[in-house]
Amino acid sequence: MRFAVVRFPGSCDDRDALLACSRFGDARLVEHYERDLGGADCVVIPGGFSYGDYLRAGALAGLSPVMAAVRAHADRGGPVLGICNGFQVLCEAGLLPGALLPNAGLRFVCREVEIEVASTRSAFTACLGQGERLRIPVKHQSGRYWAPSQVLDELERSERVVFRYAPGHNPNGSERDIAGIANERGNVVGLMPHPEHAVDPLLGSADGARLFQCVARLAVAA
Amino acid sequence: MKVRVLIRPKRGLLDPQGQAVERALPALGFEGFRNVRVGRLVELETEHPERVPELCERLLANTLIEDYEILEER
Amino acid sequence: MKVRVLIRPKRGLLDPQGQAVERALPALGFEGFRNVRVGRLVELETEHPERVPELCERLLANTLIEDYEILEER
Amino acid sequence: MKARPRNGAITAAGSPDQLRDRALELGLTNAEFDLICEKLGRRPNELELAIFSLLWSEHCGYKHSRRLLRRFPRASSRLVFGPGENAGAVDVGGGFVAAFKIESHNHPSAIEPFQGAATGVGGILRDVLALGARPIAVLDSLRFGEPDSARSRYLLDGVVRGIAHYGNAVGVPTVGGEIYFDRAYEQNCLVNAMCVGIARREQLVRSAAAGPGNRVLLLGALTGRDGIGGASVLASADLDESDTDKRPSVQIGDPFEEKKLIECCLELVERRLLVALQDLGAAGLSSSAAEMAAKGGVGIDIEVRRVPLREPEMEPFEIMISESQERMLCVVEPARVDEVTAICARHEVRATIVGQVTTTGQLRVFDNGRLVGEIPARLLVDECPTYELRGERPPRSLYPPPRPRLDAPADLRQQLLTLLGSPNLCSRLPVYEQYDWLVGSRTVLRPGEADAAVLLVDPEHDSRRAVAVATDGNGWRVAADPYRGSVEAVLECAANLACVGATPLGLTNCLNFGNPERPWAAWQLEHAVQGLADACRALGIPVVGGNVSLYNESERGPILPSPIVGMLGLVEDAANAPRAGFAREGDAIVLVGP
Ligand SMILES: Nc1ncnc2c1ncn2[C@@H]1O[C@H](COP(=O)(O)OP(=O)(O)O)[C@@H](O)[C@H]1O
Repeated sequence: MRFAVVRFPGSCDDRDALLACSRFGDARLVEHYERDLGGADCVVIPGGFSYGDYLRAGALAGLSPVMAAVRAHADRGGPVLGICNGFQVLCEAGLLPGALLPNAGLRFVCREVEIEVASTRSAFTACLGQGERLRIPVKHQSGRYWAPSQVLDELERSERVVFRYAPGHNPNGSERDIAGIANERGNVVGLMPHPEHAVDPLLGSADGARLFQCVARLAVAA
Repeated sequence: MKVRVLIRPKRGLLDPQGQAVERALPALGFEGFRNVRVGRLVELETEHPERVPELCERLLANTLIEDYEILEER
Repeated sequence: MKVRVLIRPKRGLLDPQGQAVERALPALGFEGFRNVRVGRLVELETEHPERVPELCERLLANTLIEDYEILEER
Repeated sequence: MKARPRNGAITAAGSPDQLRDRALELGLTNAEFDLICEKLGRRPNELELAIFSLLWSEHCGYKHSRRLLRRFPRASSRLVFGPGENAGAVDVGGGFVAAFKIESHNHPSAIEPFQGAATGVGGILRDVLALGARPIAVLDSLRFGEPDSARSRYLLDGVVRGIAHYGNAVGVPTVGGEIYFDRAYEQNCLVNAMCVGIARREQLVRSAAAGPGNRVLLLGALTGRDGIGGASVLASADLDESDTDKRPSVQIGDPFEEKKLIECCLELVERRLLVALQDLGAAGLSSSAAEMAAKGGVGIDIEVRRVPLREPEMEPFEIMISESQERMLCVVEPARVDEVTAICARHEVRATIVGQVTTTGQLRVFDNGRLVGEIPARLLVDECPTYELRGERPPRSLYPPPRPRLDAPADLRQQLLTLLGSPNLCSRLPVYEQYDWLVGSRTVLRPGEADAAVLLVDPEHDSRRAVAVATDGNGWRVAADPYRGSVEAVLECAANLACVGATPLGLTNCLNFGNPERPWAAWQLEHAVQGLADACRALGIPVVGGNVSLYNESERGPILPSPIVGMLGLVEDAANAPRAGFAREGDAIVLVGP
């Protein structure tokens, strides 16, 4: 499995994502100005503050050249994982529906939360159990998922809500406790919690490893 | 030419910042202020005012969640 | 009455947002935009428009680092 | 950039008396002004005077503390850099070095808490970066008035949001610190930030300029009129209600620019393209260039018209002393300049040749090729006059007694709950939840989990070598007995490290005190320094550096004398670092100690 981790100016968790991915395959960084993903099988858009999160989280990064390549990869059905700022970038770039608004509490929140696998119909959850709980940290200022209610209904109906915060764990006021969603094909997934920060029990939890294992296993099967 | 773009959260969308301001007001002695909304202001200078709507649509505002209004000045 | 308050970084002070946006625009295909400043917009309704300047001074703007301008509407 | 003949170009403005008045306004004394004239062999011009006033200020020149600081021990086989470099550094084994330093941003934070604290974090990150080390952790030590005052809550809220805003966005985890509340800090809060960095030993860079003909490059943000006169005004004036006069000096932090600067500098260091590297702090280009020149025993010429400006038409003196944030200065061999600027361009970091290294030993300033200032670098940096403190023990306590927290003996359960709920003991979770404490994939023990944070040295190679860090300081104990209170701060910090299984390797400190020209403050300072020094000797650890913040007073009196210490230790195997807290029902509880 070859992972590409996309780095924008201001990305912060790029090295963390690279480190996590390299546990499950080859991983390399792709810069925001590159137009080619170097034959990667899976793209990870990491967390951080791309372009300082100025204007709106993910807005400037969403327009950068590399995103055209990411879009093409997604259109071919290639797996894409947007984590935190990466999720914001995917929404801003129109690869996922909805938007991430400032947390209801108006503050940055960094804590470990529990999330539930709400759908196994995605490239990153196909090998997980429906309803399975994972312990994974969140850390963000704008993580409140929002979409018009028809869109939310449609997401739920088509099993595209991939992760939900477990009851009592919603850190930001997200609609319907949504922590992560997928596109129609299930190959593009965005989530606010940080699976790349949960791949080593020494650093807290290894539950996040499941997502990377899953996408790597699918690649072998394919 | 100078252009100002006013961007605000769409009606109906929760605006916690506006709410926080509204809630803080009475304690500071400001009664009778309603419907406080907090948004963004972008000012810029350009020779291409005709491109500003596109700039708003593509970057300055996220039209799913925000409305914008363009004010031109001399 | 509806009131709009435009709040922007004082001239002379660094405006990190405005600068970052201005520097990013050409690469995103927007040439010819200068002096981009990013500030805040506050909209509210009130029967006491005469108190809005005081409100700006005390709460809405940080007058150490921001200027404000009040636009009234009907 | 050719030097014209000196005579004629540099002329002092106005009459000798006017110039002297100017010097006094800028905070220099009569004797200092005379010394400047004597050493220069002429009267300085206004630009030179501005530079002197800043480099010979308390903030940059350590006039009242320099002699005292010599008492700190330095001897250690682990010491790599002691005081004198931008940050201290110790060898942590495995080919790695940990760089660390603590610094105050008290006065800027008391005026504008959000930006003051944010730029405080930005500044300390650049001190560690200047060694070529990757910043891996921030700790914050904070002091405010009682939380029942609206001003204290406003300061606390702004400071914490400011630290979060900056630290989170640059991708450096904030992993520890402390907060205390006391009335003595009501007007003058303390905001001390510590940064820890990690570098491969062979990758460290120094700040000493070398190689005449080498280019001097300015990296990072545009230069504006930030903090013109700020170092002297903001860092050493007593604060009072009329803070408004100091308004124009507020500086805005840009963590995005800093993040780019960090990644860019680290790549330049890794590729060994830099002869020397230095951050721009107080007094901006003047102090950075003068320090680089003085340390290297060389001269530096600066052409102010090459400095990229945020505001047009800045005066040469403004450009030289501007404190605009997010800038670094480096020395590069001419043949390497293109490579350096190409890397900077890739990181979207501005890089401009603003001068070059010379053999003159002088800091020379040119305005479009015209020589407008010339001062021996050593004179600015090493020959600032220092003063002996005249300490005197105060006859009685200077501080109103602390507010009682417990009523007369009530039932124990109630007392315990009162204590646990008191502002100085209650949980800090609402604060540290606003900080990203895990970015970097190094944080083994996080805030709230133990008495010290534990961070992996080299997560990329799966080694479990780690460093432990903590900060401590207790103003009341130091007020009661400056010597013992300071000893206790060091011992408590060492105990914090011991609780996570770490061996202490070195200490950094920030001396937050009142006006040293008052005998009682001088007395506090002297005894506190002696206490820190003796405690470090007893533990066998060096003091690797620090910072001094004096004149922390308001109309309502001085702050509690507050030396803050930050200690770094080594944990050979992070997997063995114990956390605090009772783990299992039925485990025995043992009290260890005398
Ligand atoms: N309290 C202290 N203890 C030990 N060293 C100190 C202390 N205060 C300052 N120093 C040292 O004095 C030198 C100058 O400090 P400073 O002017 O703050 O450096 P910089 O300009 O890099 O911020 C530094 O090497 C610093 O470590």
